[in-house]
Amino acid sequence: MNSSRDWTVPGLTIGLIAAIILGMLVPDWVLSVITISFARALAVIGLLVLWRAGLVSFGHALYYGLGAYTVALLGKYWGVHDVMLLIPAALIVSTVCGFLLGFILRKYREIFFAMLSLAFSMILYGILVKTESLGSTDGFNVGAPTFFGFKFEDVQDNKIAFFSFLCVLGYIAALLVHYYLRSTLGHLTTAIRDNEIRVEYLGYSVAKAIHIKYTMSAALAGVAGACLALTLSQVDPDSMVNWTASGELVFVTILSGTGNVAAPFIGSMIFDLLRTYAFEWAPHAWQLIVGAFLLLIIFFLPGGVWSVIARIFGARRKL
Amino acid sequence: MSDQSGPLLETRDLNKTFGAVTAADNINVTVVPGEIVGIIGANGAGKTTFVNMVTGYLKPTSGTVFLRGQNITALAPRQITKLGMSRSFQVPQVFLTQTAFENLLEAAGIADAMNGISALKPLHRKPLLDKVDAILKRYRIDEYRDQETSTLPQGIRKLLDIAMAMVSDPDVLLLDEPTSGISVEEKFSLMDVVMEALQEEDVTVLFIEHDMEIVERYTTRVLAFYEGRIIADAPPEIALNDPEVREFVIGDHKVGQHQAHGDR
Amino acid sequence: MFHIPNIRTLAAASFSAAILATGISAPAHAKDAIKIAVPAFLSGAAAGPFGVPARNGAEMVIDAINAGKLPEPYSAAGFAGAKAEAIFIDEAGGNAKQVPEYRNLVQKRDVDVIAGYISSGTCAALAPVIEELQRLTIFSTCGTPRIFEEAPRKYIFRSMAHATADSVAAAHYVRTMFPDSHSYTGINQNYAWGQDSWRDFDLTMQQLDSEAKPSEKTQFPKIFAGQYGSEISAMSLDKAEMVHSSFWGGDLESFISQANIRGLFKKKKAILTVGGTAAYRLGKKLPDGIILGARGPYGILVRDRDTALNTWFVTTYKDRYGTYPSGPSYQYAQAILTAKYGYDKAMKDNGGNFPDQDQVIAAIKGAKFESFSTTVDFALADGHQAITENVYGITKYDSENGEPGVTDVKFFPAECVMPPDGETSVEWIKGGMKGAKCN
Amino acid sequence: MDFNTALTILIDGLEFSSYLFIVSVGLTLVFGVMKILNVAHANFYAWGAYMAAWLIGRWTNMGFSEGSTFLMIAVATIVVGLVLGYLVERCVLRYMYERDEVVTVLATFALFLILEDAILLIFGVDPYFADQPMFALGSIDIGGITRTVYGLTMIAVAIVVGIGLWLLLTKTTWGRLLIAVIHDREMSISMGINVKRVYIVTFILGAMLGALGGAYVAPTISVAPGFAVDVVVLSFAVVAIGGMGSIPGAIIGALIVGIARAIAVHNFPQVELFVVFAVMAIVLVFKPEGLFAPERSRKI
Repeated sequence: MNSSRDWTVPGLTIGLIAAIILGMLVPDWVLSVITISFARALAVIGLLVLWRAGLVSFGHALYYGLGAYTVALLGKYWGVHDVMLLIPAALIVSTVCGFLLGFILRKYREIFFAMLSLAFSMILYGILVKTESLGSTDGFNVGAPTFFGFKFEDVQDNKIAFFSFLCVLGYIAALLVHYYLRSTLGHLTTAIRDNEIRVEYLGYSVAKAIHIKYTMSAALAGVAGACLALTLSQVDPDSMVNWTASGELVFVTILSGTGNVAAPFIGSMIFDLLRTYAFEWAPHAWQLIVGAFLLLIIFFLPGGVWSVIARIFGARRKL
Repeated sequence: MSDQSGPLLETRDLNKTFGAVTAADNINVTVVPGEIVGIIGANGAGKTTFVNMVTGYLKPTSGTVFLRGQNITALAPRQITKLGMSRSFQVPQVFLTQTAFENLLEAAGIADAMNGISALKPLHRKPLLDKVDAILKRYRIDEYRDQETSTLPQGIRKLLDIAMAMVSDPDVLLLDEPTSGISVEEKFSLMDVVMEALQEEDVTVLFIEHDMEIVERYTTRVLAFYEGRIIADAPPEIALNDPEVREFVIGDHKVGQHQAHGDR
Repeated sequence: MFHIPNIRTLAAASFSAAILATGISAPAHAKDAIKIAVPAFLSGAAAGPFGVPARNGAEMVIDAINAGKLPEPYSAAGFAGAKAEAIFIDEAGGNAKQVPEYRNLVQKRDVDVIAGYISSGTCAALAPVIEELQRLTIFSTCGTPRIFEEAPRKYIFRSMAHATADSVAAAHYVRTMFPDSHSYTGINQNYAWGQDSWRDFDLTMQQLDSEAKPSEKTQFPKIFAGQYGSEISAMSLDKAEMVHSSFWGGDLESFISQANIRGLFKKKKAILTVGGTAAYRLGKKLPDGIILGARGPYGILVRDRDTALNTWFVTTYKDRYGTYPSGPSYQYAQAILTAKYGYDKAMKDNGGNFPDQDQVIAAIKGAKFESFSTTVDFALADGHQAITENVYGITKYDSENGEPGVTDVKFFPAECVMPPDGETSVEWIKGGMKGAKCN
Repeated sequence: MDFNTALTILIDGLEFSSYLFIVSVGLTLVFGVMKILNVAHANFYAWGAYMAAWLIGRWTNMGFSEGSTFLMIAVATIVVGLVLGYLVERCVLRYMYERDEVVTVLATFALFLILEDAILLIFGVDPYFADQPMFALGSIDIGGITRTVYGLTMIAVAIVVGIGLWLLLTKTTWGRLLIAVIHDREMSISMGINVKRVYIVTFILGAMLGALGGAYVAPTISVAPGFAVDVVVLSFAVVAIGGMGSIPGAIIGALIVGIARAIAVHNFPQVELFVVFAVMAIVLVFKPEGLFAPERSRKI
């Protein structure tokens, strides 16, 4: 890593420009799929950070849901529709919640970490389902966003604008996480997974390092949930807070691979394409196809799709 | 090293029991700067428990640990590291999926962060890289620089483990059996490398050792443990000839100080 | 707000991309084929009781329309002469998946009409998307009143009454048949459908009966819980005379079977608002004396209605699929028939030319026509929300024919059980159901 | 609260606890021995139920008596456990032993998706209904309400399973091997225990216990697609509360959850939905590894 040049930053920049241009050209349904993919990718970046430290959360739908419901409730009860208010609000809510729960979760590892995260997310799920003023299982609709007070008259333009906004958001998030992962603190991921005792004796609090990572991932998942709510124009507990939603995030993480912050964007798109086509080809058995695909990835591509990309680029560099 | 005059490390009436087993029984030790202390004792005599308590991994049942006069009994290992006491491990605690270089770089990054430099600075920066390369040379493991540590021979891992403990420039270093699991031929060369490197860095050393020749050769003082107690605390030539030590620690009445020299 | 010329046009000009060709073309010219997408649960728990009968009903009617085999007045082949290709898709997987799937149907697979949807949550989530994509969509089954309460819709129709009617009619039925029973408890699934059903029933009972005595402990088990041992115990200990439940599918069948053997139905009168879906499958295991609804005049409650359309529907269905049609079969068939009616009428209004979408929409708006089992009247929400009569009956096994049956069937006119335009269901019930015409 | 209500809550709680114990003990056994949190446990449950319902239907149609349908529950348990358990272990899990615990969980999640749809393809979407065993045993009045005898036998089955496992683990050689593996896998390998074989047998046993849960529940419910999805989350909660890998833990976890839920249903039906997860979160906050977690220490 230290010997070869790191192409992440120029790669992300090119990706950003390409994505925004493509967003204007592709058919609407593709745009819609990619927007959902990129929104999810934000949450997956957070899971990537945790994954590197050996932690897998089966409950990040909690923050997904918090972000989504923050947006939905602000729109419904206070009439706030501007992304400049909604996204920071979702960010704050999920960050604060992640920070608080972090005090408990930072003591847990491995499967226990996964299970306790699951329990917390299921409590939120239970509350949402139970509470009619929060829409119960039906959830409710979310209006189209405005941008810094502006709104595009053409619905499609508004979608393109939102997608571009999301791309910029994803770019910033990916860069920040990239720089974080390069820092001393960020490198305390693999180290923690390998040997916590040594990290403690080197003089850094593992609990604190995990707490920071957890809060970060919560923040990212919150923003992702907010963007998802704005993309789908609706929120509901089953597709955003239930354990299956958490499972989907973990699925996309392993599909993407944790080698680079760009991986979640690619992995998330592949996931949505797979699901769209599985659904079209085999409406009775699309889950089977998705499951088989996941199994194949686990068996034959443990580094996710990023390992393929890394290999291609690695090969090219040698030429 | 703020307080040069007083003792560097001191334990007062340190006790530790695990259920019915007493692992430490009123341990009182005072170490002054510059000493090299060998800790000897049979398996289960309480040596590692002592190191674990002093470095904060285990909390004593009763008693106090002072570092430069400061009570550190209740502190966590990382806080004790920050105060200038570090340790190595019997089983090297390294980051197995990373290279020797990365191991040390992370150690250096953390040490830097401890000194108030932001932990958010990039890890791969010139001063740290240079420092790590210097350490690799000092411990003579630079040829293994880019090898993943899971593939390294035990002796190299031991050196790396000690080097990592030294990255933070501690005043006191505790080594838990630095030569265990190493072949007899390699033991002395390993200790030579370690001791030479440690001397350069002006650090007070306590180390657990089973090989009496090593103890005799490298220490200025010996602590002999038996059933959680210290039965001898003296310079090596005295301690190793103490009848109690010879009976309970060395375990062989015939072992003389000249017996094993042939196998060097 | 400021206006920028269409970004996509600009982008296309700047990049002159040929990829654009994948764009959308609105169906305007004469066609000999249209595509109808029929979303229904094909997997998951709702597939057996709802999805599959629904799909069957739609499939059968589409085939019959293509072949021109429907009875009068719908015997003309095709939809405005065009044959329909049916695309069946799975409604399972949650709203977050159904929203993009809907988009795919319209933008990728370019269907002309979408007719179906069972889940209220999905319908509510889709409503704004449908309006945005501007494609004719006929909701067949989903019950939430929210669809038209939230905003006026241009492209959405619902060809059956919404869920309020089921609960209001249930309360009317109970009051008519058992005027001496005042206390009731309930067991409903803990999600929007169960919560709404209980709320509407409870509110209506309190309006209709000054002595109404709802239980303090009504049960809301998790959906798909399957095990109702504790709930049945708790209700057995409750003093209430009646039990209301909007359970459906597997949960309903499990509940009936567990409660029956434990004698709950001997102690209390059960009101099963969606019981109709379970009737044929349970057969003899469905105990007598249960108050049964079918979310409108469908399924077992109208099996013996003697009209040409109904006779055709019941016999053709039984021949083809081996069972009697249940509620969802009727409801999906009714949605398809709505499309057929709209296309045919629009063609007539258009001087015999194939109509465009706006013309079809105009034709359906406010329409009133005979469906298989009842009269459908798009009377509410500016002609987009249909109203129909509602009906309840009491189960009685017909041992002569070996079939489940119903007695004491009572129909309630649409105007009796549906709120008028402009009032939300809850307001209307709480306000004493003003304007209701119940004979 | 009068005596009848208390008695009813107790019996309801015990019935539900027994059910929970049967469905989760296999999960905890597999976790204890193999360190695999098996999401596909839900599939064994579902397949057991489908198989039992189908067999009971066929059996009754062949003219056998209602009482003899119990045999079919046993057959379904054994067939599903053996065939499905063996296939899953041999085809997938054995390649996962060297992998990360969490990746293994994901692999079982993938299996879960596959096996869930496979049920649909094989058994169709229509619910199965096989209440003959429940009717064969009839009902009985306790504490002023009617109960099914079948429901009460659930308690007996749980006790038999519990005692059976206890005997198996403490009184047989194989059981001691198993405990050795639970305790220290590396040590067991070095002592020459054939850990691979222990794994296969354990996994099949776990699968059978899952299938037994489904097969025994099948007569009381309508066996429909998707009915097993939530069982897995529920049994996770039980296992996490009791301590993952601990069989006494599964008993205590099941009792806590079962009785807590029964109390909620009778007194505060509105909180029933999250009482289970609230209990789980509280227990985990105070006892991170569950109430009876087998000790795991690390040597430095």
